Amino acid sequence: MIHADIIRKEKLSPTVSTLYFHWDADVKPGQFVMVWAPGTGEIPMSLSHIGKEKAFTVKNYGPTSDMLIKLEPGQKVYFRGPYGRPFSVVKGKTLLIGGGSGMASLHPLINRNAFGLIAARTREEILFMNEFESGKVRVTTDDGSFGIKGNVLAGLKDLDVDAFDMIYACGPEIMLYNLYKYLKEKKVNAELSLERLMKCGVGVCDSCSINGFQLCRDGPTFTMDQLQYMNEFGTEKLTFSGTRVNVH
Amino acid sequence: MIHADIIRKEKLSPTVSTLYFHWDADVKPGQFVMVWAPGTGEIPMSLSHIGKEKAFTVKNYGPTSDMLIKLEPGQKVYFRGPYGRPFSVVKGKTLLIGGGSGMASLHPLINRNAFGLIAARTREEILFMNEFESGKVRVTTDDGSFGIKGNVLAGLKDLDVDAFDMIYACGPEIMLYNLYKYLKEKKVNAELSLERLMKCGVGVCDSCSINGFQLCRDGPTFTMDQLQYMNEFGTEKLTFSGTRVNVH
Amino acid sequence: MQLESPLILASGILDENGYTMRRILEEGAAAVVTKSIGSTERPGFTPPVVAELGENLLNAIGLSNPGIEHFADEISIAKGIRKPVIGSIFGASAEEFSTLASKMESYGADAIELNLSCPHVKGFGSEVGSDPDLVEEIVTEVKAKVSVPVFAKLTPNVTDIVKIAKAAEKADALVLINTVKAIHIDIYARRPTLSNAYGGLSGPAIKPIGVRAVYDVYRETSKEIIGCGGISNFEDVIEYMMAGARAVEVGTALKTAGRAIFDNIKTDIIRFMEAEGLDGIQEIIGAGVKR
Amino acid sequence: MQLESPLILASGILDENGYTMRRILEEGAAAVVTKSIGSTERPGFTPPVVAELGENLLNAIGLSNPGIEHFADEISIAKGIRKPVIGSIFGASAEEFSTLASKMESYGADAIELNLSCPHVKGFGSEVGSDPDLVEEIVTEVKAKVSVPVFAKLTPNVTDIVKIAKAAEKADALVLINTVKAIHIDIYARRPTLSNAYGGLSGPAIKPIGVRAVYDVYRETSKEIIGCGGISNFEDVIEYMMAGARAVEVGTALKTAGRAIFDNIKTDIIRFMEAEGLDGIQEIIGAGVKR
Ligand SMILES: Cc1cc2nc3c(=O)[nH]c(=O)nc-3n(C[C@H](O)[C@H](O)[C@H](O)COP(=O)(O)OP(=O)(O)OC[C@H]3O[C@@H](n4cnc5c(N)ncnc54)[C@H](O)[C@@H]3O)c2cc1C
Ligand SMILES: Cc1cc2nc3c(=O)[nH]c(=O)nc-3n(C[C@H](O)[C@H](O)[C@H](O)COP(=O)(O)OP(=O)(O)OC[C@H]3O[C@@H](n4cnc5c(N)ncnc54)[C@H](O)[C@@H]3O)c2cc1C
Ligand SMILES: Cc1cc2nc3c(=O)[nH]c(=O)nc-3n(C[C@H](O)[C@H](O)[C@H](O)COP(=O)(O)O)c2cc1C
Ligand SMILES: Cc1cc2nc3c(=O)[nH]c(=O)nc-3n(C[C@H](O)[C@H](O)[C@H](O)COP(=O)(O)O)c2cc1C
Ligand code: FES
Ligand code: FES
Repeated sequence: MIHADIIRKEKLSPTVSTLYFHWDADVKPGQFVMVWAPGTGEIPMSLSHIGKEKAFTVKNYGPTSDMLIKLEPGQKVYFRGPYGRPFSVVKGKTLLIGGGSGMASLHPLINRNAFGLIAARTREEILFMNEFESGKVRVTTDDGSFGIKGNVLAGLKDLDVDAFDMIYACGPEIMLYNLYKYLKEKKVNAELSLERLMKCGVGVCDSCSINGFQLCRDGPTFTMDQLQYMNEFGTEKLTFSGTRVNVH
Repeated sequence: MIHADIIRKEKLSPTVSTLYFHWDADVKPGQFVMVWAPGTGEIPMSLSHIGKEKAFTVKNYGPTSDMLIKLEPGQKVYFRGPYGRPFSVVKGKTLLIGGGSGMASLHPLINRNAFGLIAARTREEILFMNEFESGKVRVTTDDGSFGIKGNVLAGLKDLDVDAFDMIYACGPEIMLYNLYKYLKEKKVNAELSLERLMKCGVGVCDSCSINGFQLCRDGPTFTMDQLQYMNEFGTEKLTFSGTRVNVH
Repeated sequence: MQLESPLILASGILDENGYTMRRILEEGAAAVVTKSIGSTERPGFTPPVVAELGENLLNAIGLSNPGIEHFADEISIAKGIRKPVIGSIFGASAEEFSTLASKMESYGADAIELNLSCPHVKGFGSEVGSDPDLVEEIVTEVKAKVSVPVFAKLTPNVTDIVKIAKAAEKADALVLINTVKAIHIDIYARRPTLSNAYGGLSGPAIKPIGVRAVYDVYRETSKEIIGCGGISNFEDVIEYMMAGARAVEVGTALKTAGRAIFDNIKTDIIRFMEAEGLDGIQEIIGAGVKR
Repeated sequence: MQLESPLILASGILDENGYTMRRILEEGAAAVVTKSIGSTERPGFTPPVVAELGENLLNAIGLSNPGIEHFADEISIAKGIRKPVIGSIFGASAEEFSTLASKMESYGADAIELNLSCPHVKGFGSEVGSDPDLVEEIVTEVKAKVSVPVFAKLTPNVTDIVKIAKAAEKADALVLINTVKAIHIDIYARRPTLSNAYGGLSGPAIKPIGVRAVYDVYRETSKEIIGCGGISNFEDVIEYMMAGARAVEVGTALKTAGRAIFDNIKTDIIRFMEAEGLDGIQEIIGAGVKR
């Protein structure tokens, strides 16, 4: 396990905070770590900041994320990684589509060529909106409390997706699956970062697999081409015990 | 264990042969390997040739060396290493003093700046005499069948040892001990390669130690300065079982 | 059971989801063993369930499994490609094992592997598998119940593995070894890394222990043996076979080498056979054992 | 017995020759354990007696030793520096052990370590040390015979080390663990590398197994424990201590790190204590154990 002192904490929303720490490692956009809250649990977290100062942006969701979000500067974070196949970085115009805490893994890709489409349930949960250049971001909320009312697809309606050299997306599987079906019809380059239960992070336990591909090793980012052969994507997955269930 | 095919065998005397093999490793003069004769035993052997083609020169002495000397081209040698602290290589005039199969470890040091003093029991056992430049080698035999009759010291008598930038020696401990006492009086740079029982070759078993220094790791080459603090040198050693006995 | 190569995927590694097993078979494994399945659903332990110790792994997944009733689908998905799928099962009694075994057989499993060896769950695995009488009873009952081959997977965490091997004599083959009981403590967090504290050590560290078990049992019994523990390249496979194994199972190495490991090792074994002038790989079985 | 640091040289590594032990003490070890000594001279096995497996080692030295009658000199040479020398002994019966122990004591050994755990010699070591009754008898008799502290060194090659630890309850401390029984086969020579075939595995590979043994025994008994097995840096020392050890023995790591390892680890431990705000290293003993 690697350990590092938390040097700063930023509260982004009532349920989301960013924890900063020093870690001298080469991390690429889209990669993640397994973060350990001793005595509670260990969960996958994307690195939202990958410069010399690293950080993850955690949403209070259940016992482990709850424990992590309570950590204060001076306390230690424990983690292992980095793991996973990063997003392919391209020159040119990019579209970043993030749902909920999925924005965390897209954060390192924000630059002046990036256009953002942020999907949130409500106004308070919008992440990183101000980090895009002005005029280069669009927001949808489920409850219409900010931006366009509706889901990600509503936000895409009048966007010319062909105009981007690469589309990156991260969020709940159902959102990604709908996005995938929408983009499949167009001729676009896109990489989707999926989210599934992860127990080991190193490609042995099978808890994160989709059609035989391990999200923790072959993913979490997949291209449109790879996704087209995955009939489990958006339909079925295994629970913590390994029971096959529908994705929603 | 490393294994290699024997590519050539040269009989140097009735009891000594050189076995050549390919081994892509960086070996320095004075280093050795532990050579395994499966089913028989494993013994330390200096590398007498350290170019791209490696070789050891083995004297038929007991069960394992006997087995090794019987190997033929096409058969395999098994060994591990290289081990040990090499001789320090110097520019300038060198004197190589070898007793018996001790010449094997000095062989890589033979060049046009080297003067050789070869001590053998009898004419047949003289090794590598012709590899020195003409006029740059001297031989002693115990029985007087070739060269000067007597031991190494007889061969040194009228040699100006101060004239050499470095003296290298290898041979039976008693020979080295007498040489050490002789050279101690002069102001010379010398490195002596010692020989002791070696079981492990990697500095754990203690079978090769002299005053707490492991021949297989801190040696087998030692400087005059190092030797002066070793009261076991030339006097006492441990047997195969670990019983303390006199060196001779 | 016919195998196209000696290389089998070990139980508990990438074999909970039928699609994953199928992919591993497509990408080169001769057979797969499923994750160990019990009578009822078990969540297993809370993560951390693995600790990476260099190339080695410490794990306490905790026998998480959906329960035998929910496993039929995974077997049939895996069997989409015509290669053997071996159903691993765990239980606390001979009766439980034999019920599980017949279910597995009815799902289409080509063989049954009895997990008598998981080191980290109370009441199962090595607790069962270190009692020779219980082992004998379980093997006997399962053999009486199913017609597919039955493998008994044994634990190295015993004083005398030969004794257990003899107790499992009625099995068609013995799988040696499961993980070695171990612990890792995080010195900064001041607690065991795994939530369960105890775990099973796997990977290169345990290979010499596994080879020893195979060697021992090969010398002392006439049972067929499947080697397992720390295999990560063709040399390891050959070493296990020379110690007496007919086939091998590979687990932890997938962490470092990925699913391609089966194809890569196969290529290397063929090269070795050519270099050593071997006609069939069977020739080397037990060739390294001093009798 | 007072130790200036928790770092002791393990038995069988650089401790056959008194001058070597003395040098190791001079260069930083807090104490040394001698090679295990028996009643009569034993040559031990023919080389190869070690196989290098990466950073790990497989050995079957075969309890080579000059016999207790010839060992007085080595102890007195080693004791040229005023640090504890612990005499390790091996035998087949309680009587043999207690005779050896009194001899060792009379030579000036500061403590006696009972080798109940060497895994590769018939009739000695782990064959003795896996029988709880015999262990109890040996420890009891030796304790009755000598007045210096008595350590019992146990083998991990048993189903339940806690049971053996309890049998050795009268010992002043338990040393956990000795090597793990293992084999390496050379696939080109097609035979075991060691002349004895079986050997004991040591080095980093066995650390998680040793930590587990210490953890187990610490939880289940109140004995003092000396940790051993695979220690090669300060983190390993701290890990063993957090599992319950008061001191540790270091062996195989000398192969890679040389004799300087004792001084180097000592420096690192001091740095760790400062960083973690520890006043004494004792504070961490057992700190990683879940109760
Ligand atoms: C690649 C990847 C990157 C991610 N990046 C981020 C990020 O940057 N920011 C973010 O906020 N989230 C991220 N997530 C999601 C995040 O990992 C989950 O929100 C998190 O796992 C929730 O854990 P929890 O304990 O807080 O909540 P819960 O959902 O209550 O717990 C989930 C965890 O508990 C364990 N668990 C579940 N069921 C059981 C059971 N029956 N018994 C025992 N244990 C059980 C599992 O280990 C599971 O991981 C990412 C996920 C993935 C896969
Ligand atoms: C650094 C070094 C370099 C050397 N280089 C060379 C060289 O280049 N050429 C050369 O010819 N020689 C060399 N030697 C010497 C060579 O190693 C010995 O001649 C060799 O060990 C003899 O082994 P043997 O089995 O043939 O004979 P023996 O003397 O009969 O056997 C010695 C070996 O047998 C084993 N043995 C001894 N007693 C017992 C016992 N009681 N029970 C079981 N086993 C026992 C030991 O392992 C010992 O190594 C070197 C020695 C050293 C230390
Ligand atoms: C993550 C993980 C889960 C495992 N689960 C099981 C299991 O469910 N049943 C079983 O019999 N063995 C299980 N094992 C043990 C392996 O099948 C194998 O015996 C062991 O890991 C040694 O082989 P390896 O070193 O190649 O991994 C598991 C091992 C690992 C690493
Ligand atoms: C070459 C060698 C010889 C050993 N000889 C003995 C011995 O004589 N008596 C003993 O109790 N342990 C012996 N051991 C075991 C060590 O003392 C130690 O318990 C074991 O190697 C684990 O520690 P390590 O991993 O630090 O080496 C020996 C180990 C090695 C490697
Ligand atoms: S999390 Fe275990 S295989 Fe991906
Ligand atoms: S040969 Fe073993 S210490 Fe040198």
